[in-house]
Amino acid sequence: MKELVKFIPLLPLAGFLVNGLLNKKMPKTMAGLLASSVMAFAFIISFSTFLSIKDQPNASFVVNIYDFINVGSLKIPFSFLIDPLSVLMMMIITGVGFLIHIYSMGYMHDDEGQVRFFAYLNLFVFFMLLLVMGSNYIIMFIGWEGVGLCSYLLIGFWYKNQNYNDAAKKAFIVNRVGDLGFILAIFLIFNQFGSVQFADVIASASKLGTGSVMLTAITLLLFVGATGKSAQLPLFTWLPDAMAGPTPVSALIHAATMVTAGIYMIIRSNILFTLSPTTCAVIAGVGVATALFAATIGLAQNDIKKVLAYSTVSQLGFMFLALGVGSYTGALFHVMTHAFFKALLFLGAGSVIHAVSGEQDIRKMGGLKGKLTITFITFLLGTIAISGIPPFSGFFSKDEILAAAFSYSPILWGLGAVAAFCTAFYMFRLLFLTFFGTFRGTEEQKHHLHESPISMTLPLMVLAVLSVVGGYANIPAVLGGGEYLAKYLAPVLAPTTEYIAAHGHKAHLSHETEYALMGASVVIALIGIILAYVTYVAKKAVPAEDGAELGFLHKLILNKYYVDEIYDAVFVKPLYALSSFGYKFVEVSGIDKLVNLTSDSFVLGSKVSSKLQTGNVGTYLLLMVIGVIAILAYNFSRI
Amino acid sequence: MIALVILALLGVFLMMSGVLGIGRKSAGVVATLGIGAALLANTLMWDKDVTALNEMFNKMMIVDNYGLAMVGVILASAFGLFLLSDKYFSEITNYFTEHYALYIFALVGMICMVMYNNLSMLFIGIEIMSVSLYILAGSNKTNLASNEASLKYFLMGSFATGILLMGIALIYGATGSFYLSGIESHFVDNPDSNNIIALVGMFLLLIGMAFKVSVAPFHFWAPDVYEGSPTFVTAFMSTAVKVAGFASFYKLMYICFTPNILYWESVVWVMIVLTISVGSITALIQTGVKRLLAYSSVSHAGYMLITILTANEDSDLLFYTAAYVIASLLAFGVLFLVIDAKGDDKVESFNGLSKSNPFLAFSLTVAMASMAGLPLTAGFFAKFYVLTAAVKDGYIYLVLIAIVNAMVGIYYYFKVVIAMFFKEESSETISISVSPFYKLVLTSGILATIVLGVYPDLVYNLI
Amino acid sequence: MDKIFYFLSFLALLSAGMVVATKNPIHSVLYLLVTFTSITGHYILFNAQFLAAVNFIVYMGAIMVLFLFVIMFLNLNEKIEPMKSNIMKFIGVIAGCVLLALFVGTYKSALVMPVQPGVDTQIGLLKSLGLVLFRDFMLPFEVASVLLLAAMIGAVMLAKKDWN
Amino acid sequence: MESIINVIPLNYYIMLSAALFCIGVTGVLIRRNAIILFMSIELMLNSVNLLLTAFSSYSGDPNGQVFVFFIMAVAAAEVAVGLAIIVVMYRNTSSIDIDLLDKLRN
Amino acid sequence: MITLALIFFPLIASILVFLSGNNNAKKVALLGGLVQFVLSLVALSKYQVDPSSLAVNQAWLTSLGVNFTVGIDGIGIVLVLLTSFLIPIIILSTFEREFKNAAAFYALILFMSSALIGVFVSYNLLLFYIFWEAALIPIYFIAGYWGGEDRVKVTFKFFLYTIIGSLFMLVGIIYVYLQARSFDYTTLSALELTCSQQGWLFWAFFIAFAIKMPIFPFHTWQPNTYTTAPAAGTMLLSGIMLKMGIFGVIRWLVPISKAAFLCNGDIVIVFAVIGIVYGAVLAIKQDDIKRLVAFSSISHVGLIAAGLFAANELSLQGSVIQMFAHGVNVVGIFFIVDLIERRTGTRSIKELGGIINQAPLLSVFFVIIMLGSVALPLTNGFVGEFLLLNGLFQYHAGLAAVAGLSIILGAVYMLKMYQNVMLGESNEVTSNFAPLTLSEIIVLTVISATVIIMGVYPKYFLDLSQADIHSLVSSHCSSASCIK
Repeated sequence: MKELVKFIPLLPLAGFLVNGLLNKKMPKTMAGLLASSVMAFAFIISFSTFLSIKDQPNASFVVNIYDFINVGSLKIPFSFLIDPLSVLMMMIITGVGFLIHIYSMGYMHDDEGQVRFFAYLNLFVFFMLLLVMGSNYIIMFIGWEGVGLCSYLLIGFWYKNQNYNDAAKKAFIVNRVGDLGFILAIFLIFNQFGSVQFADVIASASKLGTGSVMLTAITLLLFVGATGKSAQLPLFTWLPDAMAGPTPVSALIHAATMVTAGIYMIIRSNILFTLSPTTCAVIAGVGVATALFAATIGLAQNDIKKVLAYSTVSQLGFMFLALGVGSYTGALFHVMTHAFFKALLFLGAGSVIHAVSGEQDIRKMGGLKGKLTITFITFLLGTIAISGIPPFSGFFSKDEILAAAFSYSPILWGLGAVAAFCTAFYMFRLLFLTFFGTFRGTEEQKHHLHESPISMTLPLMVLAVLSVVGGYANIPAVLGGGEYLAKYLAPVLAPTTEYIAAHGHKAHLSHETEYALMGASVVIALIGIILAYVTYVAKKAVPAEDGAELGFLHKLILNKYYVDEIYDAVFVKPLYALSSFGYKFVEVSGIDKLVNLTSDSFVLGSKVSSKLQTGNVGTYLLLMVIGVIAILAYNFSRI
Repeated sequence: MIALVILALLGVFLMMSGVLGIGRKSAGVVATLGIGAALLANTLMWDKDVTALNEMFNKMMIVDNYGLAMVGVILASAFGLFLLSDKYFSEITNYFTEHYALYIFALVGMICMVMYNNLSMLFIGIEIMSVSLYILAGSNKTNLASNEASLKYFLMGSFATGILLMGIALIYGATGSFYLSGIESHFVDNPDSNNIIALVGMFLLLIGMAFKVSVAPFHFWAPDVYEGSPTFVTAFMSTAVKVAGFASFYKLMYICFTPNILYWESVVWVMIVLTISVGSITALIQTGVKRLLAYSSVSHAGYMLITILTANEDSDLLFYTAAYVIASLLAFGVLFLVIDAKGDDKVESFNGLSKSNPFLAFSLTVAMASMAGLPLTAGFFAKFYVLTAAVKDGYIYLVLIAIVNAMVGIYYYFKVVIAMFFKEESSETISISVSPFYKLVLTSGILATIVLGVYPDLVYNLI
Repeated sequence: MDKIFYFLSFLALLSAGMVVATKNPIHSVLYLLVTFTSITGHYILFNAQFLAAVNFIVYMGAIMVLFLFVIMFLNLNEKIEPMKSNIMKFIGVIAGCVLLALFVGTYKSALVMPVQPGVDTQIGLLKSLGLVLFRDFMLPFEVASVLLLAAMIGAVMLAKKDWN
Repeated sequence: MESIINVIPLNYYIMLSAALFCIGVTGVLIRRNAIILFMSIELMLNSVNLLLTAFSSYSGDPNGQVFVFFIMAVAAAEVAVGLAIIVVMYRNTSSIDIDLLDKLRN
Repeated sequence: MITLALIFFPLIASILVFLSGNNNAKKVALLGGLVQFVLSLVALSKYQVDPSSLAVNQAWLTSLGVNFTVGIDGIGIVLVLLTSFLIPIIILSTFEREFKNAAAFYALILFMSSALIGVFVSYNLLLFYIFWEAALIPIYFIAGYWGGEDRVKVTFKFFLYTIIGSLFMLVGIIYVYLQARSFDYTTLSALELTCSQQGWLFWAFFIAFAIKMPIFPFHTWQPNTYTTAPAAGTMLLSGIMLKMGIFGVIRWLVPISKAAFLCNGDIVIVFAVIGIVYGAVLAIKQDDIKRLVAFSSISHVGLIAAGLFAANELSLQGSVIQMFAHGVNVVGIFFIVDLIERRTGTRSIKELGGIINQAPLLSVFFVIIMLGSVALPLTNGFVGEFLLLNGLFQYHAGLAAVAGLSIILGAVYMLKMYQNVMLGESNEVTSNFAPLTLSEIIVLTVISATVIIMGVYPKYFLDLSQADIHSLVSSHCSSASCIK
């Protein structure tokens, strides 16, 4: 098994290389098949790895590939850590990735850049696998930046459109802001622990003591990294824009895998966070704020993918809320379920877009359920799952988070519940506007409406099944579940568990409370659904056209709280202005002027000294005599 | 000494043939060969025991390796220059033979200046040289500039002679001797000498010599005279004359006044600073290459003057003068041709020379690089040795000022290079034909500059 | 004796001053002649007979005649004599005075060399000078001939009109 | 006849010579006529001659007087050349005013 | 002997190229460059067996007691490799261009490579200085003769500016020579000086190196020169020549100024860090691609400089590998700029766009090299930048954080440039963009491959200099003293 593990990332890499190097020479259909098959193999290996290590307490192992960097005390092997956490992530990545590859074969069928697309996708999977498999922070960082690159390449996949390119650039740059935090954290870790290996860091973390400044700094910086990659406040703005990429990309990268990297990273370093309550509080706060913030924006969006994007941001906020309140399992659980249903939703949306010839505005859709039956059903299942209706997967994962949040602070629970309400509302609003009512697009679009090919619907069905049953991986004990995921992850979370066991300050909720909370959240979701139904099905309301008069609040959320505009005014414009100013006034008229002034002063001196050379012998003789006098005077003074 | 005799006879011979009006065509060849013979004779004396010869004339002149080396540089530069003389003479005058005779006499004077051991020899040597130069500077009689140069040089030169003589007189009065050794022993015997008369004499002597080598503030004649004189004379003045001046100046200061250095150190220090700065800074905005080279020569005089301050570094001076002379020869060689072709010496006249005549452009570039003191040229080590000696003696600030001026120097030397390589010729290209002698001199100049830039020991270890 | 000294010195200084001050070039030459005469007088006082003779012949005879000749040749006179502005003159005089003051000031503190008793007063005679000149100063003497030759060619070359 | 050297101190001669020298210098500075300038220079040379002779006589050393002889020879040569140059100048400019020599300048 | 061959072979080759005539010059030059590269590989293999076998010590100037001492250590070998690797690439990169006086052009390039190698192998300060200056002259002529608009003024300023710096160093060299009575590396590193002596020496040397690199605020010659010089000249300048300054610091400044090096580190690092941000910020709004890259180079070099003066093992190691990486990347970018300019006649970002439609292959290379430049992991830029920032972080966390802004800003200007030049719809300027030629593909392939190979397996390069840096740090950087 150990030997095969290194093939998990190598397979997609090989796929990338073959597709990438052959590019034009590669037959289009072959490209998809190749890319998908390497994913299939990778998944098979991941799955068998999973089988081999599950239920075994000390099954994790490290695979060394080669020494990456060895400088002085800094030793960074290129090695993979195979443990329950990474294997789970690998399965999600390769599994969901495989499905999306399959889907893409249909979705991208007519695109001329198909080969390139699959090459990028494979490359992305490669980096994502590096991210989760790396046994130290550097390898993780390699993957971390690599997925950012692929995200950049895929968002700007249709490079002729400069708006898409802008979105890609924005994604990369905002991510880099986070990356800076991450890499500074790595420096701190190295300087503190003398190693960047997870094992070493975790082993010596507790020596620093709870709440030490150093740990807080490290974790805060790590969290900054996570906010970038996982689109949290204040660095979330790139994710909605990232929808410019092809829809499978949105599904794979911007919903299921890459954006959860931040959560993975925090779970990976869980003990560090457990030891710094301040950071945890910050994370919880940011998480819930993001969840709420994005959810409210989602209420008023009209672009099918934008709604899903804000939903993703919001769901990621939930995950961070979970991390902040110490429920690492809950977070990962939600990562998993979210991967299923959000991938499903995106792919469904892709199917819809495919059907309506590229239209993304839900105001111009409607009544599609008849024509796109499979898409509709699967999309419905996904929507229910995300809204948190039992027994769909989303219910369990979200409920676990909300329960943990409640035990941490009821206020957090309250805010989370509001976000959950919004989620249910806007998701069903989306569903209703898209599939119910009558078609609002052009006649031509109507004429073209068709269900997607099997390569696209098959992944939808598989994901739909997973979205429905995914929750069974970790049914809470209170509902008679085995909390399988928690047990599976126990070795990874052992340091945290031990620490809590030793300090014992985690209050357990009573069963009654848990039941109450569950009930409350279901009720809240249902209210949201009903409200959406009333508004968009019963009243047949359609969101206002662009430019219509709107209330202040509506306008505010429709324009996403003007965050982009604010960032533009606060960061982008000043930076550009600074650049122009710096060049004109500091560089050219400042430093360079000063440099030139030095040489000019010599020229000036030259002009002055030239004046002495009058051409008049009398003057020369006088000057000579003055010289003589000066020397003799000097001599006289020395006597 | 034999060189002296050869040259004196050669001069008389040329003069007589001039009077008789014969051998006009071959005068140049005879003169060049004669200088060559003198150079050979000079070289043959190297390392020989010449006590008897020195005694013969009562040690009025001392033949030693220092003198031989310096005379060697002078004669070699004159030899090189004469090889380049073909066009020059026929154009400005009918009196070639007499001209050649005057150059030869000037060389005789220089030998006296370099090898003197008695102030009378120094004085007479200087006068022979100066008188010849006064005439040569004005040899283009119908040219006002030449005339003006000649008169200026003459007036100021004789004035300086007056000062020099006053110095000699006072020195004699104080020390009772015209012999260098006599003067030296006076100062050595009276180490804390406050013999004011001797000191005044010393300073006046210093001033007189400073004038001859164009050290500020007694340099004012140089730019005007260099510019006004026929180019060939300018070349002669900035090579052989300069070397002779410094060789004698150095000898004088080193032998006689080193015991007294505390008295004149600061004066010379100031002179050096003034010379280097005035030379290089004023050169910045010059548009004529001759004038530019004149200021450059002033500035180089400052560097050479450093050797006098640091003393006991004969090799420094030798190397510096050798490097400077070679570079000057190269520069003037090209300048002759360009002036000949273009009619003036403006920097613009050099525009596009690299295209019409790359060889000349390259020669001049090497010359300028050497004068600027860039590595791989002799000029670099020349400055390097001088500045090293100065730092060794603790003249850090002096060196810093010198360095700043070296930077300024690069600026104006490269103005010419820029014109040659990077600027387009305004009018149509005039191709300049280069005679074999020019090729010979320029090629050997380039080689010498580079060889000395890589392996300076060749000259430096001579003395 | 000392009276002669004072007289000659006074005469030399006065006429030297007049050389510089007088406007007419010919007068200047004549004043210069007077100066030289008084200096010749000093030579005689020193018993430097040879120098006195040479000075008389070379300076007053040859050189001054040459000056006079050129001045007359060029027809210079008071009317066309160029004069510097007063301010320049003033500066020149000041400079001269400062120089003199420096000399005087410096010499005042100089040690006065005592006259050795039994100094040979006959050195200035032809015989003694001849010996020194042709024995010790043989080489400069010979070389000086080169100087004269050079001056001769030069003067001829410059002054002569070109043939063409 | 009692020698002058026993009557008049050497310093007097030094002073006299210095005075003559300075008059010469002043002349150089205040005149514009090239010939007068040249005469002033001759004055300076003569002051040197006087000084050398004085030193020579006071110390009983003939070398100084020989040197004066050389100076005279040199002066003669210079005068010949100098006047020739002045004549050439006069031919070209019809003047011997040194202030007219200002063609060569920066 | 191989060391001497490395220095003198290009010199001979340069003469041969000059004599071979304008038509054959480029081929002969390329051949010379390749032979030189092979020679450097031979040197590398010898180095790995026994570094001391590369040392040569010949009597040279007896008057000053100077020996011709050369040798190659771990730091030198990296730069020798860089030089001999880049020179053939640079020569090949010009194959699509026709130069007037081509023979002179290529001869100058080879002459320069000789001087550059000389700088990197000299163990004698005077020799170092001579090579240092000798390297300047060919590039001055290359930039001045074959350069673009305003070349005369710009290159002359560059020439003067750098020479001014060198002359200060010359004073320092003379001074230190008189203290040690030797120019020899070992003698000089054992020299004991007073604090103030060390301080003066530090600044005298530092200014020369700072101008060469250049470190803010001595950089103003650089953008103009890079912009004006012909592409090959810009590549030489940015790819190799600026490394002379960095190398000079490691080889000479550290052992000579000792304690002053450590205690002046603060000031220098502050300026270097200002330069990092300054260069990056100014790059953002540049319209001329070359100028943009020039400012980015200021930023990158600022980081290397900061790392140098942080003077710990990580940062020094980082700076050494980053020298190589930066050299390769910047040559790649300038080459791309050149081939775009050659095809479209412009370097203005505003006027370009959509080149990817015509030349997708170019965009691939562009992306790879750009990623190297923005230090994406698994490219060569990352290793150096990571080590440098880490080392700087050990020195001062706050400064490292500020320096780290370049991670963000670098992405801003690079991506902006890439987007506006390559992506989008083609316009009339770019619609006739000719596909890449063979020589261009070779150059770009070699560079891109290097970018990735070094990024994926940096250990080989790091190991080259590891031992020497370790000993340098332990002997000079960890503790240094001066006589009070």
